[in-house]
Amino acid sequence: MDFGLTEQEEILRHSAREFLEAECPTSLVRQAEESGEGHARELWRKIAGLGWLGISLPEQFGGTGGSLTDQTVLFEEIGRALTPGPLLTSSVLAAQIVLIAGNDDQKTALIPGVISGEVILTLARGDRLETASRDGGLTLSGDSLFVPYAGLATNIICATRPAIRAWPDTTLVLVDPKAAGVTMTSMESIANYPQFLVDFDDVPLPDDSVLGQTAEGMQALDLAVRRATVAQCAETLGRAQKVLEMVVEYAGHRVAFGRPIGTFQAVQHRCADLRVAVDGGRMLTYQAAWKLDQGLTADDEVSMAKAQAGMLSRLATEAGHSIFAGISFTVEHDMQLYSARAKISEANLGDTEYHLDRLAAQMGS
Amino acid sequence: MDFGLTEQEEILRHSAREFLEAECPTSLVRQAEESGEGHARELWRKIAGLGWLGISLPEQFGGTGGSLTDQTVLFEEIGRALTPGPLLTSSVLAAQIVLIAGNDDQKTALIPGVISGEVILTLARGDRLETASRDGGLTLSGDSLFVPYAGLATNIICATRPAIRAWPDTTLVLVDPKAAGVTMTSMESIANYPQFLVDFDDVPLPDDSVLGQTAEGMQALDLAVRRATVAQCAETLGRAQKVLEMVVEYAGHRVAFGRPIGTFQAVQHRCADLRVAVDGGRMLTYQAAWKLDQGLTADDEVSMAKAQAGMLSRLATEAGHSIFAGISFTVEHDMQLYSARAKISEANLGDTEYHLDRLAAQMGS
Amino acid sequence: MDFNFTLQQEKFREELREFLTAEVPVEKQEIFGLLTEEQYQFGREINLKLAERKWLAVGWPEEHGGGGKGPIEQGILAEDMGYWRVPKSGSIGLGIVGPAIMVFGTQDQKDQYLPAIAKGEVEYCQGFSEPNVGSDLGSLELRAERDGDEYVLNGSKMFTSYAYHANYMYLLARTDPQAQKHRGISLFIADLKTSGISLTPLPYINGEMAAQTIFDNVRLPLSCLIGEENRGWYHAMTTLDYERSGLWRYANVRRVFDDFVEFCNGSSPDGGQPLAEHPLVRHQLAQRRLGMETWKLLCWNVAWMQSSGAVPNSEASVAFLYGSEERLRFAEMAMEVLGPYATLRNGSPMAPLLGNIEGIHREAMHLHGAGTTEIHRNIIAQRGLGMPR
Amino acid sequence: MDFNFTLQQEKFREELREFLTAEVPVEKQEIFGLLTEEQYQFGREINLKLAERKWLAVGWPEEHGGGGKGPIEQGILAEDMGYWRVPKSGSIGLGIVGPAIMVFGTQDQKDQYLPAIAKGEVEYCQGFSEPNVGSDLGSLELRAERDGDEYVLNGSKMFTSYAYHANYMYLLARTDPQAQKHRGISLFIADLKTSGISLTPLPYINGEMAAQTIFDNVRLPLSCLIGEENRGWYHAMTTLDYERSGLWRYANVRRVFDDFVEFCNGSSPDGGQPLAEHPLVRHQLAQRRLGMETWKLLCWNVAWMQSSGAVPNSEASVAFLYGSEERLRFAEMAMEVLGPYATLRNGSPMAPLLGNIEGIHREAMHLHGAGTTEIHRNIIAQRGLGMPR
Repeated sequence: MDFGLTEQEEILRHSAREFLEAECPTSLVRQAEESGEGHARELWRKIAGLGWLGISLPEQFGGTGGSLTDQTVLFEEIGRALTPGPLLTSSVLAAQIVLIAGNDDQKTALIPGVISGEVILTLARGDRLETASRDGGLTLSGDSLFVPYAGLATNIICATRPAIRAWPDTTLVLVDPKAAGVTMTSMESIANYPQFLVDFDDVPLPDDSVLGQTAEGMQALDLAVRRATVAQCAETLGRAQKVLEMVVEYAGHRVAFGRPIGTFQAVQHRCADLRVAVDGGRMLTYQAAWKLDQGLTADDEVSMAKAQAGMLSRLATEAGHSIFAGISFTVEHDMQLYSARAKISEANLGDTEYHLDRLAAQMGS
Repeated sequence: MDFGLTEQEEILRHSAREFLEAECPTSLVRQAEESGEGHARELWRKIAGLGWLGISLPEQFGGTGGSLTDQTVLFEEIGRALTPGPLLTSSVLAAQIVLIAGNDDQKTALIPGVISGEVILTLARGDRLETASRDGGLTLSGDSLFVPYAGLATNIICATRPAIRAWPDTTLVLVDPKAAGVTMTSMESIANYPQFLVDFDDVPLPDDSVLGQTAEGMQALDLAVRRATVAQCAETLGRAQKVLEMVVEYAGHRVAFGRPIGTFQAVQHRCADLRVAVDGGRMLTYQAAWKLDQGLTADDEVSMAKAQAGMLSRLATEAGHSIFAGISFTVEHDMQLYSARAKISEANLGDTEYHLDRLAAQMGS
Repeated sequence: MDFNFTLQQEKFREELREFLTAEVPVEKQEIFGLLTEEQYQFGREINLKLAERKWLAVGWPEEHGGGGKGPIEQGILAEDMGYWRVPKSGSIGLGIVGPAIMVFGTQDQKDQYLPAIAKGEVEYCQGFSEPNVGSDLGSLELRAERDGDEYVLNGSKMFTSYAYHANYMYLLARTDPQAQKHRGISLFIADLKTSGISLTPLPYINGEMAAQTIFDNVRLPLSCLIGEENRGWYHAMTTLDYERSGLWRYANVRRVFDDFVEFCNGSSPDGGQPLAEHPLVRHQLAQRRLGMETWKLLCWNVAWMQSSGAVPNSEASVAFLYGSEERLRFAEMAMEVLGPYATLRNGSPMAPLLGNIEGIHREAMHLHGAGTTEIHRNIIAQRGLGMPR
Repeated sequence: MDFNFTLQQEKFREELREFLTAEVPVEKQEIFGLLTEEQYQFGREINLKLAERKWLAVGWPEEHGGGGKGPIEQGILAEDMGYWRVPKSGSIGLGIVGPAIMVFGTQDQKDQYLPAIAKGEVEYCQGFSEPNVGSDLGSLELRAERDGDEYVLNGSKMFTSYAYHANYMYLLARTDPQAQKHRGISLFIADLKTSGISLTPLPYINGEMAAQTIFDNVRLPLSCLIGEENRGWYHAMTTLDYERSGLWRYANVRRVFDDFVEFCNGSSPDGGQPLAEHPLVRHQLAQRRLGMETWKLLCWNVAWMQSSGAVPNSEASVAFLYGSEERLRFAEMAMEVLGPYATLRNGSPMAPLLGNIEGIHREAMHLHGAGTTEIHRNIIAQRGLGMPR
């Protein structure tokens, strides 16, 4: 039993924090947000240069081959700094699908690019994406909602079902976003990054488009989603920890009624409650990462971490807006950056309700 | 729109409080509890003498003919003082059934006795109570759980269903608890008053036992339950208000870290939250009483009042035990008297979940 | 006890509803988190029309241009306007400034300011908070120094909502820096066109454009002082309790809640049973229904106290605190029920309820109106329950 | 990171479970809210048997009669004993007094007190609280005056759990009334048979018989002083952090939770689907499953810190606070799910889960162990987050 980080992990944490504090100030975060792309190209290049996009991808493709604990440490920092860009989407969620389901050619064609940052992958899901056979090839039809960073993506992985059979016969296919028949509509939301409604109108797919076997994509999808979920929990944790530090710092010098508001018990207790939730979140998130690293399914652990992350997000948001009060209601204050991301993370990759339901399903006799 | 009490209502409140403070100290409450009867005979006689058992029963039977607002004012005080005895069970819940469903003979035979305190009625429910016709008469079989004060009752009203038809064909019958075939087993619980498992083994019922028409008892039962629920909300409110006063008073003089604990914001805020809940509970409870008095069904209002009373109970219990801390964990301290009653009230006459569900049923399109 | 309106009040409400139905088409209604300039101007027009009928200041005495009714009627107006989502304007003049002038103003001030408010012709903003002063208003720093026939104001006010639309600011300034903190403060009305006043934009996350207001040697005539010099803090606190029923805010949220219930009854995202039939959703809807009812009653309790001549104090804090928290509970619940769809903004494909859920969630981050939730709890504990300071 | 035990630790756990299965039949297990004398005595017998195997003080050094392992093994013992509902005894000596003596005691004191604890032969009670002193221990009033070779104690201690079974009391007394409040306190061990000590029964609502302990000119030899005179408060606070993983308490509740889940899976009160299939129950069970997991990890975090040589401080408060609140959440949830049945006590017809739900609800009113929840939040804020006092 050891809940501490190794020296290497501590170095990773430290250097990531140092890098992001220097290179990813909230002014850059705001720029990325206001550009509509949710992306900072210069930062992206630097991040790729540091090897972060390959943190848990195999060394044979240029990755670092790190553990999920490494990935968790890194994504805590990424969350903390509100780092813009499709790190999670491309280098964890989508890259893992390719890695698990793809054949050697596909991996060789895509993973090194993901790691270098030149390839940006995204994932389109939803039960209206259908593949059908025609003229010896496959075509794709239907639409998918909330596809992250589709506008930047070099490839879209579509989780599709066959037109004539029922879910969960998932076939994973690679689609060129520039192909004829692919159209994108921006979905404006609380999110800081672009999401799209992507429509596929009878898009013919090249022969090597299928990742893995037809109708056998579910397992790869599940496993990749699980890893991405842990990364998202880490982001949430990093953000909540930062909000806690921000409010503690503010409460230490903001004066009301003749003393720092941090001396008021109501403020202290809000901070204490947030601290308890952060500590719990940290244990649950690292436990899930560790279990996956052991090759265990960790279904329950991932669901517990994600459900708790949702509650943690709310607590951080409420504590932040309560303690910063008026100033946090202004756009110029950073708190709103944290609360917007908290809300979108809560909703994505299965919300609290969804994960509690999965957990409950395991508790039956 | 007028949320104030009339002068008469204020007088009722004031005199009830004065009477109970003098005649119903917690030492008496404990005696009643320890006796196992949950009853204080001397107090009961005095209460009957004050007319409280007929507060909202018609004048023609010796009642006061007061409004449900009057009844609510009174039961707030009854709750506040933890008054022992079957006031709610006999003089509200069961008496209303007789009043609504019974014929003139039955009313004349029972209601004056209820008001004078000589007759004690209780109600047995549950879907295992069945009536069957035999030899031209009815017999009763089955058992009922949680029958309050059955050991003291002079008559038990049983809500039964016919042996061969399905619920909700309720037939209300009067049963003599001393009749052959009636056996009682005490159910020991957190409650401060006795409850029984009452078993009816083929009990023959006299001809005049049926209250109202066979298989038409549901409406009377519903209406009586609704009125009793409002009375129980009032009790809860009275208890919560008293707990609030107790903790505010204690926090004003108990010293820690050199000052009264009532100066600590955490203590103040717990008290403030309880105050908010008490205020909300008061509005909801009086609204329900007032609506029933207007002859409206008030289904939603009663359910809202009861569901909120459940939450109010928990808040009062937690605030009390948190602020009194150690001392409230001892049997000799009065707080535990309040928390036991809070819990039993929460569970009885439909718990929070049940009433939220009723409320939801009204919200469908 | 009486939970009904009088027949006259019911009639007023009916007429008001007819008016709103006719004058405020659905497409003009305000959307949470998206107050456009056009909507704001439309709201002012509605106010003018209400004023023509003597309904805008329906609770004010007729001598000041009001409708001569009372707080219950004013509450009915607030509730129905909020529920009908009439874009909000004018509430500071009507709810705070007017009552203050009625109590503390001179006859000249009454004549000058009150009828214009009652007619819906002017907009006020409030100048209480400052960059370093939030809940602890007694510490405010903006100076007003007497100089002959004028006061000279220097300093700045923060969080000025409506600054870009207002004609006047109702403000507190320090007139005696030597006095104990609450005792050296005075209340003023400043014409925002006065030279030396400038605005720095301060956009809010709910889409509103507020401002920081800078005072640089702003000279106000003595007639701008409301009430006694150095008694301003006490004047302001007294009158803050006037329009604090919060019925407008309640009804505005209630409308979205009712729309949300309807949405849940009619919508089944997975093609199966409607959302409202899912047991967890059902349960949450019932909880919030109960919460909304409680909020409504606590607001009306404040209005009733006013109508019976009492001055609500901790009761207003009870209603306000409950409302802030209930609004957040509802916003969180709706977000939870709708999942990612709830995060979609007005204008996005698939955005449910015109984006009102996303908007109300941003609005719900406003946990600090009229003091933080902590301050309201302090007030309830100390003033309401008499707990020691 | 490593969330596994070592192989040796796993082996210890297995052996322990075999032992418990063999030695503690279900009918001897403790029921919440109902600790009988017979059960208590049974618990002591089990302790003696554990001690024979060197398992009772498994984490103590062998020189003091311990098993020579560490805090993880001690945590395994606590968790399994709690989960198996072995009637509790001896925890104060083992968890608090022993570690204090190891750090601050003389060699004589170590020899005198430690092996007896490790052998399960003695029971301790704790004398910190007083009638007027709860969270603010620094204000305690019980006097210990030096008189030649003795200290003379006068005053009283409150909330003495195990008083009627204990051999010794581990207590704080004021030795210098002139010193600043925390600086005039010393730590003692008092033999409860000493003349002048008397007990007043103080029944708790969980069925336990505690006491108020009166000291009337109680004379203790100087050798009863632990550590330095007037440093007792600091000694006590340091060692309080030792056995604060709270694994026993966690596991004891967890067992009832697991039993409750099983009950919900197998029971359908309305004759239809099992309770656990009701969507609301399902949802609540999952929430508490998550809560229990979090609680467990926070407890093990404390044990791990100890095993790595760190001194948990605010982390122990995090675990303790979380546990107190999670226990209450579970008790409320179970009450809600079972309705009136949950209120039934052990022995009543129809009482579910042997009355454990009703019992745990009473136990959950104990919101003030090792300081109120407020105190733990203060500690987390001030010591854990460095917020200003």
